[in-house]
Amino acid sequence: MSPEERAFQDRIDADIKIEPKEWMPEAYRKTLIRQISQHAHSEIIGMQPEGNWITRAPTLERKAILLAKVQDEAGHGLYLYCAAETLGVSRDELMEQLNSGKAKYSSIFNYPTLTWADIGAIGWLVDGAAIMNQVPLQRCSYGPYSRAMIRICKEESFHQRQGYDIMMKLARGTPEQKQMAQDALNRWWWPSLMMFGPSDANSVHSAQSMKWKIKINSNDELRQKFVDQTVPQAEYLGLTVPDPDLKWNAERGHYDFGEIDWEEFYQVIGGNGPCNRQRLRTRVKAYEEGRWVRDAAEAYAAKKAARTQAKAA
Amino acid sequence: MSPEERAFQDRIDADIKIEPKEWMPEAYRKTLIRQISQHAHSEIIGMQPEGNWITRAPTLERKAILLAKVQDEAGHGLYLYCAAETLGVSRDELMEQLNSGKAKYSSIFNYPTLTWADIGAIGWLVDGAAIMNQVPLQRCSYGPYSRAMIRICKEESFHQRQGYDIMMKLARGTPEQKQMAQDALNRWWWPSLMMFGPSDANSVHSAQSMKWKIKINSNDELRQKFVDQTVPQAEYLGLTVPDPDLKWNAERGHYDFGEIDWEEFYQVIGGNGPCNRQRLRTRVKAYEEGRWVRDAAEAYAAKKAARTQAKAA
Amino acid sequence: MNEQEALFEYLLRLGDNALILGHRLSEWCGHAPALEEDLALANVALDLIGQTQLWLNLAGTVEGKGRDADKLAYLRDTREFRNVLLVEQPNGDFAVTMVRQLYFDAWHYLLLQGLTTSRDGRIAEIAAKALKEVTYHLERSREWVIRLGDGTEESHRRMQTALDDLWMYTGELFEPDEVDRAMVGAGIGPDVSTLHEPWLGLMRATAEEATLTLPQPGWTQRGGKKGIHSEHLGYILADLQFLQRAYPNATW
Amino acid sequence: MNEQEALFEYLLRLGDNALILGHRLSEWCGHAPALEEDLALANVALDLIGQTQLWLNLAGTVEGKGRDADKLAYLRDTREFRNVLLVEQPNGDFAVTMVRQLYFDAWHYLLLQGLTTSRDGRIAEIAAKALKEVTYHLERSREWVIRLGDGTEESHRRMQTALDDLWMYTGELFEPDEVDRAMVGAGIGPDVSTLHEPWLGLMRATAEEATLTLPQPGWTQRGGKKGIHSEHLGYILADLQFLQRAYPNATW
Repeated sequence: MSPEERAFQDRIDADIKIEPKEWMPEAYRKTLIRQISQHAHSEIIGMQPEGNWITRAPTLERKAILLAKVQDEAGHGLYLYCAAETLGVSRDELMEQLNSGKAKYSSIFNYPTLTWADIGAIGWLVDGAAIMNQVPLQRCSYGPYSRAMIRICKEESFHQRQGYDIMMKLARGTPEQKQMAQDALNRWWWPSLMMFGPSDANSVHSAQSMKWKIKINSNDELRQKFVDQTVPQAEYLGLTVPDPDLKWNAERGHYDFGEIDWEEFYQVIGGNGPCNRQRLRTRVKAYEEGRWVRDAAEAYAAKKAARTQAKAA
Repeated sequence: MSPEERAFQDRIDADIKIEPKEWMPEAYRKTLIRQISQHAHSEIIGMQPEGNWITRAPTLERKAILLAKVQDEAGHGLYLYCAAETLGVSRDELMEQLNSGKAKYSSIFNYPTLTWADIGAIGWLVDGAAIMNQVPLQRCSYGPYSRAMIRICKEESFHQRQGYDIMMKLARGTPEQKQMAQDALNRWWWPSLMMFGPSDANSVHSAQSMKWKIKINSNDELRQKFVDQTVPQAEYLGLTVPDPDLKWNAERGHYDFGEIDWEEFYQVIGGNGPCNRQRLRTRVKAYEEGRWVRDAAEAYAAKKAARTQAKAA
Repeated sequence: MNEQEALFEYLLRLGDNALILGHRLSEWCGHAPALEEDLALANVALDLIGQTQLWLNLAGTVEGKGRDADKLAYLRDTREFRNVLLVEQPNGDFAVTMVRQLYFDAWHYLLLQGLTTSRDGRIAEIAAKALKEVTYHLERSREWVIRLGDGTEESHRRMQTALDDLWMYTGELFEPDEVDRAMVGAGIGPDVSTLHEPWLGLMRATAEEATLTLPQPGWTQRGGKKGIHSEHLGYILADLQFLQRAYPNATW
Repeated sequence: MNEQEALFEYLLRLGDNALILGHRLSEWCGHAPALEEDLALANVALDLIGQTQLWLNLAGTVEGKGRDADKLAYLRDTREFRNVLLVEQPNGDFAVTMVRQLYFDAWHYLLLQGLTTSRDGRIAEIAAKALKEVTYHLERSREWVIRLGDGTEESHRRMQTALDDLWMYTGELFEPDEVDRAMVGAGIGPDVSTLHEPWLGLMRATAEEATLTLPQPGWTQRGGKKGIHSEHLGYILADLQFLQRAYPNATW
């Protein structure tokens, strides 16, 4: 380790935040860019499955809540792209990576939202899993990322409560509504567990990231925590978690749960989920169709600046 | 009158059909092309207001009937374009005239179909008025047009019965359905009366066309006939014709009816109906987006012909 | 029509305008030209949905038949909707959406201003709240129209087309009918015909700054206020109302 | 699942495939590239709607709960629909529509052929009638795919894209599940996995004549037969079912 690297690691070990203009190892920068932009992309792509129900939300209040939620996701995307930009990459570059299929985003958004209950399940399970991932990251070593996480976590926990509230209404509603809720849980449970990534044994990069404090807990730790938190919530709803192997292990003080279908996980990551192509195409279309608007806004700003300058001269 | 013109008129007076290859006055040809192509265009544009309800028809049977009806309209358009083509104008030329807004079509199709009852009202009233216009044209002097009319009239009367049947179901249905039917009658009544064209006093071209037997009855005659036929049908449905001046005139043996709002008529013809722009844009879009298909079909046919020729050689 | 019935109609118009325009704007969510616009369009849509709730709940109260905002929004068919034709027009490209918004916002702003002095305190109160929001809407749609009008050649062309295309739906906004007149008579709402000049003034100033040409007065499309809509509204309602229609006895 | 339940499911699949594909084709009405195609697409759609009625009425009879074809078509939500994913895919351009049609028609043809010898006479009878229609559908979609594949550069490119894009929805057609197996066991329907080779043969021959490249076997999208659809189906049903949902006690 070079003296610079040593000093850098010492700061991290002492829980001092790294700020944009400070020296940092190239690998730290690159890993962070990848991690933050993936997170940003996930927020952006995540707007689609939920956006799918805005025009069909069942009450005006639910519509407003959902719209506000999807709006928050756009906002989170913005914070995160800004955080990534402090590492010397532009939003346009990141968008191009997303649009070209080079960059990844959370695989969960490649599943379709088929019923209104899916909006509840996403809030409850997907945002729940996201928070589980994100809460520790509020303490991560990179200042801008840490601060973005603090803002995001506050809103996400709000979203999770709203999702749970939707599930509650359904679970206490008509038989069809209850069935809708159970069906959503059946479809979203396993993909939610997959959100924590491969099991620790197969997780690359983890050790270095943890040393750098840009990853705080291991995938399996967080997944266990999520299961432990969520199972009682499902019970409270009167819904059944679709895992025959799920049971409380008094000895461990945790729930045991069944084997994840990693084949599905890698297929969906690899582009073969139900909606991968649709999500990407929708994004690219929005981006391409918006180009003339962005160009015009830029041209106008340039004209305006020139005029101001001309006046000043 | 030249000897040719005299001979031509004699044939017409003797009820002998004029056929494509025979001599005819240029004005006869031009008037016929305009009349037949306007009729063809009306069939094509007429597919839109009814097509609007195919995906939303209330039962599978109604859906099939409506789809078949709109299909018939495409078929009528085809017969009529073919009849016009015998007069030395191509379908493409006529389509271009329609797409450019140069050619007219029946103004009635510039009104929107707002409820399912409109599908009934169009069948009953609009097709009813069309038949009233078309039945005499089965005897018109130009052979291909006359024969097209014979085929078309048979199908149209079928359509009219189906439309009336929809109205009947609604008029005998729930209070909301009955109201839907009445509302449709209210909106389609006057535009249907306008379908017969300006009153005789203001109708140009009529005298010559009648002499040529490409117009058999006057606008006002046909309109009166339509009113006389339709009012009892409305009564049978238990619906009220939206005309306070409507009453039976025993002396004339006809219904008297109120003044038509010719201002509206000329506005809609002139392009200012509720849907003129939408109808034309939809048509142009279909035509433009279909261009590559037509081009490819032509290219393929040419290749195939060349191959057959090469083989033969 | 007695005054209460006229008031009910009037409130439906206010609520339905907000509902349908909010619906259209919410269709942009996730498809906007930039993230900032996803946020901004959603903001305007949210304001409009909030206004919908206020107006339609009040409409339900005035009607006195136990219908609340949700019942009115989700259980009426097209012929009972009272929004102006302008707000139900399809989003088109961003130019169409922004011109539709400018035309509506400017009118909405002037109308709400008038409503803040309504003799009906409930209406004045909602109008005051909505006016604050709509002030921002108008500021924003003006800025975009100027920016895109005076942006690139392409954006200028698109904006001029949108300006021309939507013009015929603006006349309806300023044509008082018996409902409007009843409201003027009762001191509840302003005479919409008096809003035309200030609106035109705003439009002229905006078009000029945007280097665009304001269309000439011409034929007006009308009918929305009486429930005679374009063919677009039926499809909006099919989506909007699906769940309430498909699960009639459920609460959500 | 007992045999009757399996049969009900099986008939729903047959009916829903026809219903949803018929719906998609009917969306073309008035928008086709030429009048002849307006006629032809409507013809195919009409055949499919007719088949829907036959299959779903029989499904209702088998279920024995008093549901007829209309009730089944108009009053089930997405999760209860059993069509394959292929048929609910959006129309796209004419190339996409024609490739979707070819993929489906060829399978449909082979399946119906198998069903004509069903031990269930009602099914054999419907299949025989439908087979006649579908023979024409297949002929027509083959012709179009060849014509457009071997037409212009543009049409070739569009067709190749469509061929590639829809390929992943074809696997589901040939994957038997417990319902299919129960029907094979009962002598009611053919083993769909045995249809794959003949289907591929047809596709290869067509692609060759069309100068197109048949995609390689790859990932398969599945779920439709179990009611797990794409996000498109919900919007189809919102339109399809609007009137029946909005006016629950009416007859039409």
